Amino acid sequence: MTLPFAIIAILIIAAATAAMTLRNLIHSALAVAVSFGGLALAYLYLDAQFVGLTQILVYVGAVAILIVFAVLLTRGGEAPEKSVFSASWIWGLLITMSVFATLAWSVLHSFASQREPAEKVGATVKQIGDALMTKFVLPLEVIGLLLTAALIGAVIIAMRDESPKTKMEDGRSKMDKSSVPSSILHPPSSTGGRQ
Amino acid sequence: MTPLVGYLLLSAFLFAIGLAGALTRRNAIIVLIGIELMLNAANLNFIAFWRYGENPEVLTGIMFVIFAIAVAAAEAAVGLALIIAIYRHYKTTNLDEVNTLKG
Amino acid sequence: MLGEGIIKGMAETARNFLGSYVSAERLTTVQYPEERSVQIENARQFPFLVFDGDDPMKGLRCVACQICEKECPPKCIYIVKSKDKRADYKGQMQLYPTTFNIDLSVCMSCGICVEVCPFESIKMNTEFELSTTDRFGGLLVNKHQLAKSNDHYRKIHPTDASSSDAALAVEVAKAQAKAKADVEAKAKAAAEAKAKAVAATPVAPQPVAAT
Amino acid sequence: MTDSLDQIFVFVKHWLLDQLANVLPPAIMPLVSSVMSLLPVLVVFPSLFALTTVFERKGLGRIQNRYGPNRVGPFGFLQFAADGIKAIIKEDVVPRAADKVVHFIAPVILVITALTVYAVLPFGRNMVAADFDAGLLFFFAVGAASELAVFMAGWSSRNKYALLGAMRAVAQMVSYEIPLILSSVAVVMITGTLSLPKIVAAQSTHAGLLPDWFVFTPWGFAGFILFLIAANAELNRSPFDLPEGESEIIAGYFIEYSGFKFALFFLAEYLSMFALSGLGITLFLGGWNAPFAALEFIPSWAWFFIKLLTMIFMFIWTRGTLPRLRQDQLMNLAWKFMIPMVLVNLVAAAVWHFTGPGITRWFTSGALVLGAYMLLGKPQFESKDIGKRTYRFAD
Repeated sequence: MTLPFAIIAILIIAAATAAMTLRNLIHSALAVAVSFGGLALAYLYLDAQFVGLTQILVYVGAVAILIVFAVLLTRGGEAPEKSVFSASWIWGLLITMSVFATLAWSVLHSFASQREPAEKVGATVKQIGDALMTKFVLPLEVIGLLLTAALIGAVIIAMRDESPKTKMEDGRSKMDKSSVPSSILHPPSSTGGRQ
Repeated sequence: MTPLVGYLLLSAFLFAIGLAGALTRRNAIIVLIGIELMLNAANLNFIAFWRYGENPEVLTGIMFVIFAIAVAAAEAAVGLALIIAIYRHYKTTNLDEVNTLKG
Repeated sequence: MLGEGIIKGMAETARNFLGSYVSAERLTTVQYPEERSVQIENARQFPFLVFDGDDPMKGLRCVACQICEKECPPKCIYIVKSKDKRADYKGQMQLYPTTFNIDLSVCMSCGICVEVCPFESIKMNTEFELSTTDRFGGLLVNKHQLAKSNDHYRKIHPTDASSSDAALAVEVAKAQAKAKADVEAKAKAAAEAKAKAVAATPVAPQPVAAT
Repeated sequence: MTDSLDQIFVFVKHWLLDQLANVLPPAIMPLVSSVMSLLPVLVVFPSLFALTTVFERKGLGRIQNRYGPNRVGPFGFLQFAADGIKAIIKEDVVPRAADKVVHFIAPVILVITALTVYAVLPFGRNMVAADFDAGLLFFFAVGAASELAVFMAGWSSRNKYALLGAMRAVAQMVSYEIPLILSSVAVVMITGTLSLPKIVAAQSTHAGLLPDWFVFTPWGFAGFILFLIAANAELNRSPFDLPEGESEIIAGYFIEYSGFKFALFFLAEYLSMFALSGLGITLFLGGWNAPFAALEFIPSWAWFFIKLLTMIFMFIWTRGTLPRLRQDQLMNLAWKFMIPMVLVNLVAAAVWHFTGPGITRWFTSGALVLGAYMLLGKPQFESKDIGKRTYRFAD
């Protein structure tokens, strides 16, 4: 185990644990952004430059922002009074521990676990671009379609149902409909202001 | 260099943290964050396997991660939109209280 | 053409930018400590007390009538009357202020004290560089600091000063005329009394002493 | 001679490295090398920030027919020292309800992200701190992290104006990041690389009178203008300064900051302005290349800084000219004009690339860009019948 790996691992684990345990949702969101950043560092350390930078761009730049916006839109910025954990948290913890035990056992007994990395790995942007445009062109198109569908879907789901009554026309045409503000038609008179 | 087992254990631990968060927290947004962490743990696995694999020049691991990031971004957008819609309806994001279907 | 307005605006600001280096009259700014804009005549900042003659404390026009103290809306004037009297510009015996303080941090420059003063004594100054390092006492000015000569008043507000001088001159003239009339009347009365006395001396010896 | 002047900083660095190699263990030499590459950035750009604050105030003053600061030092050029001392010795007030930790780290993160992007900018021939293969992606990735810092600053202050400003800033930065990235993608399409030194190298030739800078092509010109607008919005500078509009929400997300932390926000803002200007220069204005072969005796880093100062002047000029937009106008501009325009620009770049050299590609590519501009701009700017204003009550 090398020092950079240890630092990155501790950063990821600490930030992820903080994200899952902090009471304040905004703190959670910021901690998970740190965790995503740590993962990006891990990718960079593993010579996957393009993926690491994409990770920062997408997760820190977009997903974390999306999460804090969602927190603010659902008024979750305040720390809750009650416990933040669900009523059935003990079952969740048991399931998690068994899952982790299974994963760790299989990882530790895997034949590939002590493998050393290949000496020189070239994953230049050019290679990735070429691969995306030749071998992986179909998945790329599908992803494009998926993103478009997700964009439209997210907008439609989150859009407020607007009744035609509350729909505002732009201010200019509203002003022209001879709707003079009442304060101008009925100026406050000295006799009490009420007609 | 760190052997592959280091990355795999890190990834497993991250997955466990995300799973624990998703299963135990009340707030829907935190549950979504936990799911994102699980997805990221899987991505770390892909990158580690690509880097330590037999023939890294094929770039399959990297491609998988790029697509997974795109899918995760779409998932986050739709998921958060759903949470906002749920909040509009129930005026809460507490998953223990959103249980109308339970009957 | 689209975007034309933006280009026009950019050209305008560029003209301003370059023009300010070429022609100095574009720059309307006054470089304050070195050059000062001429104060207009009706500029007013805070009140001061006018004195005549050379000695500020002797020539102070104020007679401590305390009208300004009572009229001042923010109550920033504080006056203590003197016990003794002294002659004012008209020669009448008047009280004078032993203390006359104005708290300039409270004063709102309304000028009501000037309006109500019957003695042309308090006027508005144009002095504005009043900054001080003392937060509490620095702007509490006493009568020594407030006293300014009539020449100063003539300098800063020439029109007002001349009308004020004219009013005072009328007052003085009236007072002198009255005094003269009094003196004449007294002299006349004295003369009459004398004449009477002379006429009456043989008859009655001392009427005053008699009463 | 010209060569040695051009490479003088590179020589100095190598000489120093050779000297240090005798003293220091070889294990830390890469670290020393990168520190020595980054040290000049840490010195030069903050001092440029100091000067630019004075230049900006003087320039804005001249645009408004004033003098601007002219008291401290010769022609007021030491004003930045006075401002800096004032900022440092001022009391640092933190609101009682504020989230202390987040409130403290937000400006720090902002400055760090603003400084980190300089790692990939080529300041001159062989003068780039880290020649990343994905340099452009690095720039945008690190720049995206600053949005979170802005949000942290606004949210942690516990002030409604700060939160409003932060929300506005984040919404604006996310919206304008798309045209910013897509306008750069056109350049990446033509050059086929994300590495900034290679993009500069692709623009180093001369074709006839004009150099081969991308700004002298139809798509490049449109891309450069779109890049400038998007950069202006990304930097929250006027006319897109809604997040910190003084007359609306006082100072936006950094309203509750005082003293040195307040100065850090300004430092970060100006550092990102220089960085984005540098990126614009690298992508569209030929980087450190001289415009004419005859002018190549001037060293490359000098060309970079000449272009940088020109860009800074452009930013100051627009700030002095254009009034602030409304929030709906801002979003309309981003989603209804900028993004379609940028997408058309990508097509124009592709047409340029695949049509052989000659006059045809000028016409096709240019017609595409111009047609899109007229079509998209018309409903955006001209449909509103902005006639002479009539007043009903005031005569």
